[in-house]
Amino acid sequence: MNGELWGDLLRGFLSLTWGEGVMMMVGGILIYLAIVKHYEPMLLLPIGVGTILANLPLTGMTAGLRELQLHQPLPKEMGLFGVLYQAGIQNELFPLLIFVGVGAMTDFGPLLENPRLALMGAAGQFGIFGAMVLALAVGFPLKEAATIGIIGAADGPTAIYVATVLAPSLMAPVTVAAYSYMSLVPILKPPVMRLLTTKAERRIKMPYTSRPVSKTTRILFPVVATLLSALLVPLSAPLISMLMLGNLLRESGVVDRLAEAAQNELTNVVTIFLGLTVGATMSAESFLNWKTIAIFLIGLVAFVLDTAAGLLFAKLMNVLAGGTINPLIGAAGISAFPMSARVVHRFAQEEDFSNFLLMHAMGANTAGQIGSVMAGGVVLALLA
Amino acid sequence: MNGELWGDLLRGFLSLTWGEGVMMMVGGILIYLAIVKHYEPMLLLPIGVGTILANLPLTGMTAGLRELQLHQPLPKEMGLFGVLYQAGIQNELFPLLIFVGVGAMTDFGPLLENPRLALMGAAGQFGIFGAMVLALAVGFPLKEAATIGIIGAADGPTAIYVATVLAPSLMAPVTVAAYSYMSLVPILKPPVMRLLTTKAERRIKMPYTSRPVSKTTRILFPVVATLLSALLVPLSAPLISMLMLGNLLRESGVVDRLAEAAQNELTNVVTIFLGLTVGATMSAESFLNWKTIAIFLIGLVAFVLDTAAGLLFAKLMNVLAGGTINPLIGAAGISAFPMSARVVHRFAQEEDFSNFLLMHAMGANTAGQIGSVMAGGVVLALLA
Amino acid sequence: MNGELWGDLLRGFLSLTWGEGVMMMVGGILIYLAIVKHYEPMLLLPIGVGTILANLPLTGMTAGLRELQLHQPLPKEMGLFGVLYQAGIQNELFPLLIFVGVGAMTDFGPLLENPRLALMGAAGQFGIFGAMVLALAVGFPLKEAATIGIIGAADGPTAIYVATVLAPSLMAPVTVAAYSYMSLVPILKPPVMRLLTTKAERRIKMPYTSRPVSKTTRILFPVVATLLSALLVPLSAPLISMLMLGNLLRESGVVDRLAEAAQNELTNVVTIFLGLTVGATMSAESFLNWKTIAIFLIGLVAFVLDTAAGLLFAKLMNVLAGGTINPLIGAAGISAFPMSARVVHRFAQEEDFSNFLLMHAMGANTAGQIGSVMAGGVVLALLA
Amino acid sequence: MGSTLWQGLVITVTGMGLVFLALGILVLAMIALDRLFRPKAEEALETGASEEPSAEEVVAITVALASLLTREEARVGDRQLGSALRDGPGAWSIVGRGQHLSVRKSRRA
Amino acid sequence: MGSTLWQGLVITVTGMGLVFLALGILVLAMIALDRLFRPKAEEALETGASEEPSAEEVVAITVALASLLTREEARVGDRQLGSALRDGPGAWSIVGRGQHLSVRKSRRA
Amino acid sequence: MGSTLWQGLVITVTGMGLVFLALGILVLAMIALDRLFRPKAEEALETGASEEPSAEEVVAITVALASLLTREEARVGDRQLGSALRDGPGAWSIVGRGQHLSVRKSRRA
Ligand code: NA
Ligand code: NA
Ligand code: NA
Repeated sequence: MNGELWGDLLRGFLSLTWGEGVMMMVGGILIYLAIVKHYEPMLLLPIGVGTILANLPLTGMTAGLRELQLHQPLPKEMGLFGVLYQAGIQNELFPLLIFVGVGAMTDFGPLLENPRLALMGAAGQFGIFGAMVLALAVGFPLKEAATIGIIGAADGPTAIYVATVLAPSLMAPVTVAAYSYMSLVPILKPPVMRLLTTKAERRIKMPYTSRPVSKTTRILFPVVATLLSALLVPLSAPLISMLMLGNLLRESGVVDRLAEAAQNELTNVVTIFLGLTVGATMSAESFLNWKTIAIFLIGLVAFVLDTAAGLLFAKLMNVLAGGTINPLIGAAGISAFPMSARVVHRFAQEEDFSNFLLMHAMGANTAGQIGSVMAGGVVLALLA
Repeated sequence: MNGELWGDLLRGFLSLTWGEGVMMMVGGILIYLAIVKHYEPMLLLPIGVGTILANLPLTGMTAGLRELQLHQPLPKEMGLFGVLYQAGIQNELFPLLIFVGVGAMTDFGPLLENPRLALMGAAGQFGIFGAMVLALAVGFPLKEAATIGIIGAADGPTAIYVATVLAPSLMAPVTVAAYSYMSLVPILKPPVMRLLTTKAERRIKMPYTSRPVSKTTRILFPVVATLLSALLVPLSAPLISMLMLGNLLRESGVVDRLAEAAQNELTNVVTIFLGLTVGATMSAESFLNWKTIAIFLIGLVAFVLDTAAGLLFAKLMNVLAGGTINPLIGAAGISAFPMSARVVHRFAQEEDFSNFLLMHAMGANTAGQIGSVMAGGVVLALLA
Repeated sequence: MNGELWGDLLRGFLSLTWGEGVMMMVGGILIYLAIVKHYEPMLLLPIGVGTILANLPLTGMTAGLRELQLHQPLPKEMGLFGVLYQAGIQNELFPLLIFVGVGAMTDFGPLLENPRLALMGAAGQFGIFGAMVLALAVGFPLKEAATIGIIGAADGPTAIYVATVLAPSLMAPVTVAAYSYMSLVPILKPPVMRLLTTKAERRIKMPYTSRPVSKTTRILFPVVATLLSALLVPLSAPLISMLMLGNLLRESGVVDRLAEAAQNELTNVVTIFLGLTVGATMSAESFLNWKTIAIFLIGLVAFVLDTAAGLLFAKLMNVLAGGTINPLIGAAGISAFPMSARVVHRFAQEEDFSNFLLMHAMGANTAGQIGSVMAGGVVLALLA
Repeated sequence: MGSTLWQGLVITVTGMGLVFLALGILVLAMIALDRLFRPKAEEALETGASEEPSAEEVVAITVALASLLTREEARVGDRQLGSALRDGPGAWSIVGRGQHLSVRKSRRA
Repeated sequence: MGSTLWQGLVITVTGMGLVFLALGILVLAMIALDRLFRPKAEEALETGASEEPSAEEVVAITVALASLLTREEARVGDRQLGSALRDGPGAWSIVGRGQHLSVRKSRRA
Repeated sequence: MGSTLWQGLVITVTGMGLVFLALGILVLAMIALDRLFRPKAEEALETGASEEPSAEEVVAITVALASLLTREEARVGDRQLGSALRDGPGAWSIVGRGQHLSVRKSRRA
């Protein structure tokens, strides 16, 4: 019996597969990127830890996870990650709660001061659809292709939410790709910006007239945005409404306790759970295949297409507006906030240090947040 | 197919019913009352948002909610509000957690300094039973009548808790009525106080002898109160015990971390969920009918009866005590805290600026909190 | 009917059994120990409250609790404690979440400065196994004996976790014994230390060379510790990985928001739930029997054996290391942190005020935390 | 009168009876607790006496607090549940205590 | 071209159309909100004028903020989601507003 | 001796063996980590030397900390889990470091 016991106890080492070892290295790389490279550490650190833990053999921590993803009967004993997946991923609760926090942190002021910037946030979603078509061309079935396209939303919770509905098995690589490229925005955007704009365009100055926005407008905006989006694209309602609920808590001024709880307590605790559980779905069989490589490549294209479409649309607007719009701010119309706006601002300053595009870029950037959520809802409406 | 798609996508606007539109306006009014009129914004703002969201068509956010309320088989996919209803309303978890926070915020000192004030908190519950009889007379069945009566508890979590057990379909209007009239305490109480007291009574001064209450008494009080209440009315145990658990965390002095967590993290996060979900039960069919109008009218009577009964009982006590009790403090014996005590104090000061009833009114007010929870348990014991 | 009603309403008092009364007194004693004697108040206060509430008759608060413990079909209506037990005890979620917080609060620096101290944390787990053998000798079946032994881990969440898996009916007495003796560390350890060491040994000074530990080491330590433990003893993975996740959040330096949320929001709220629910399992039938007395006696032996084994092992190390190790630090190699280290430090100072063992004792103490979790996993691996 | 209405009246009487009974017992319990665990009474009294402010002080406090109250009055609209519970009785209770001292003083005088 | 690919193109056109439609309507809504609830414009303008810094002040602010920016630039790596969202636009937006004032000034001059 | 008891002894030996094995490997891992990622040792040593307090300073620190300790001793009852974990080693570890410096000093002297 003793020998048997020791045999049992070495089972951990012995049963470690090649794939699990590689996945643990992937988890280690994510942790490295989070800590050393500061790539979205709030999410990539827990995801990396979850990846390592889920690939350690015989721990029982993922019990029930696969059954939940495949809608199969659940085992009698659920592991920690099965419990968390059931509590907040399968029912889409965690990403929606994160959105309440994001909304409570977002100031739509720059957008309200300059409403037409909202269109930049529409153009910046082209990468979603372009990447979807590319994924279809490569051979992915429609729902998987759309899930891959959602990387172009440049938005973690949206990606998790849409993937949970359309293709749960792709949730992990799609989410990791989205967060990775969001971190790489300062590297990915400038070359595209340089390629698609002329020096003259880059030097266009946009005078910033800080128009006061009334408190009433700030309070009504989240309500109106929710109503319009939800009536037009009902399946975008969960995402957009939680984002706007958070913003209403913030702007109402009468429930600061709740707004702060949404930004802090709720967001922090849910972020830990969300990251761990997304990481826990990174099994060798779902991650170590050509699909993942394709996902990362197509995701890269999605980010480039986002930027390009935003720029080209802004160029069009510039022509229509008689040369008063700097096309660079079109590149800020994605969800990754506030990096996108900053990258655009700094890029413009490299041409002319006296050019301050920041507030306009911020407006386009918050429009990109709304646009990406809208696009997520549109994808669900067209495919779910 | 394209035409079909567009047809699909306009379904949101097209399928909006008259009732849903009205309910969204009701939600808007609640938000307006919360933000502009400062009517219990912590609850009415989330309730208003929940009302609007639940009445937007085709969003799927309320999937499972009706089935939970009617104890029918659940759909495979639950919406956000179904998830939250199952997580904390159906099992009565959320209102109980709120009570832990309320207990941790409540100082029973003024009551302990003047124990006989506790009787005011009993008299102030008469509105519950008076309104129940009125609802019976109007034709409501017994359980619904009792649920409507509970508006007279002037206490949101108690109303939600009792309604969940006795008549879930009335939870939303009863809760909204309770919170609305709690906000209207400064308007509702003064006329009744003026009507039922003489000028001489209103000018009675109650010297405030700040008797020190020992730490031991403060610590033992929540334990003793729980034991007595739970032995006498077992079904009041969940409510009263969570209120007193919070108070024990506060008064023990050894677990400040936990007391603060109960007051802040726990209360804030649960308040958002609770408000949203209560609002989400406000469907057109459950709200837009004569019942709701009746509920609001009877609820108004409940508040008036609470005040009247408290005043009359205090007048009786004043006679028995040889004119040393200002009958006005009887009007503070309801749960709405601390508005009730303040309204009484200010009303007395209008007669005589040198009259300070605040501490006595506070004692009666905290007694009203205990009394309302006891009354909620009594109603459940007699009817559940 | 009226008479019947009053009869019903006195049922609370009338149906109170002798056993329930005694259990409520036990709950009262726990609250007393928590508040007056400061015995682990964060846990013993909620446990005491839970004990009282669960033994009040007819409240319905424990509905479903027994069924969950015995894996029987659940009742249609769950009570508060049934809900909490299902939400976080049965699936072992709450103790694991507590470990994330503990890890975020723990500084492994003193251990990393002096790695060989880790062995003290192994020796200090002997009480677990010694007590298990004693429990077997007394007649307990194997799984119950191991659950009783786990008192020797001197660690609340580990005890709850292991008991939930091996013998849920013993969870409450085992947990209460563990927390009680952890509080009694300052009383239990000194006699054993005096008995097993010579005056000369107690006066050995250990120069403290504050070697700098690199940030890289601090960050890699939790990852490496998780990998090694989980590969060697897979069933220790949930416990050790959550402890080390918390520590990684802390040491990474890039997610301070999450580390603070783990230490505060998460830990505080879960502690309230965990304590209440553990207390709620303290029914008269499960607690008022010879087993409980045996559990407390054997648990006491476990703590003494922990200390003795730690001391003797440190004496052996001292011999091997040529007299440079003060055997007293071996007594700090258990999980109860930081009391164990402080008791050792003060005991050494009573012999020689100039002797400062604190940092070495802290190292052994944190090693004891890891050792106890490892031992818990080993027990599960050998018995589950 | 319908039987349901009669049932309602029975419930009203029983219910109010129970609520009064429960809170009445609680009154007794509070009095008992107070008797058993009263802080040494003489000491407290003496300290109270020595800490009692002079007439001038009372006037000063009253004026200061009255202005505080007025400002709070204006804010009362947004002092619902949230802030009210967070702050506890706050300035109000301080005022109450201050004024009561004054009342007691004037009575004795 | 396969039918799936064609379906993809249809979805792309429909999808981008919807996104533009939704955000376009939002633009109209924002403009309407602004028209309806604009803060009294003249007042704001006047205040703005009187609050506009002098040329020297603009220079001083710009220098100060530029140095602030430089330091922030260095920290940008660890200013991901967490801190960025917590802080809001922070120094950046202050700088933006400062500089824009300066730009406007110079244009007018 | 019953077979269950024998099983218990086997589990004891196996269990303690495993625990020692696991922590032993952890010791090796920690030593390896330390070797691989030790902060530049000389620098640290030098800095340490230059930062070492003079004898007078040690005395002063010791006295100050001793009094701190005494007060902490008195409070130790209510410094269980909660505060202890929150505060970390706190004054105790400062004292430890201070005193150790002193011990090292006196040995060398
Ligand atoms: Na987004
Ligand atoms: Na109440
Ligand atoms: Na431990």
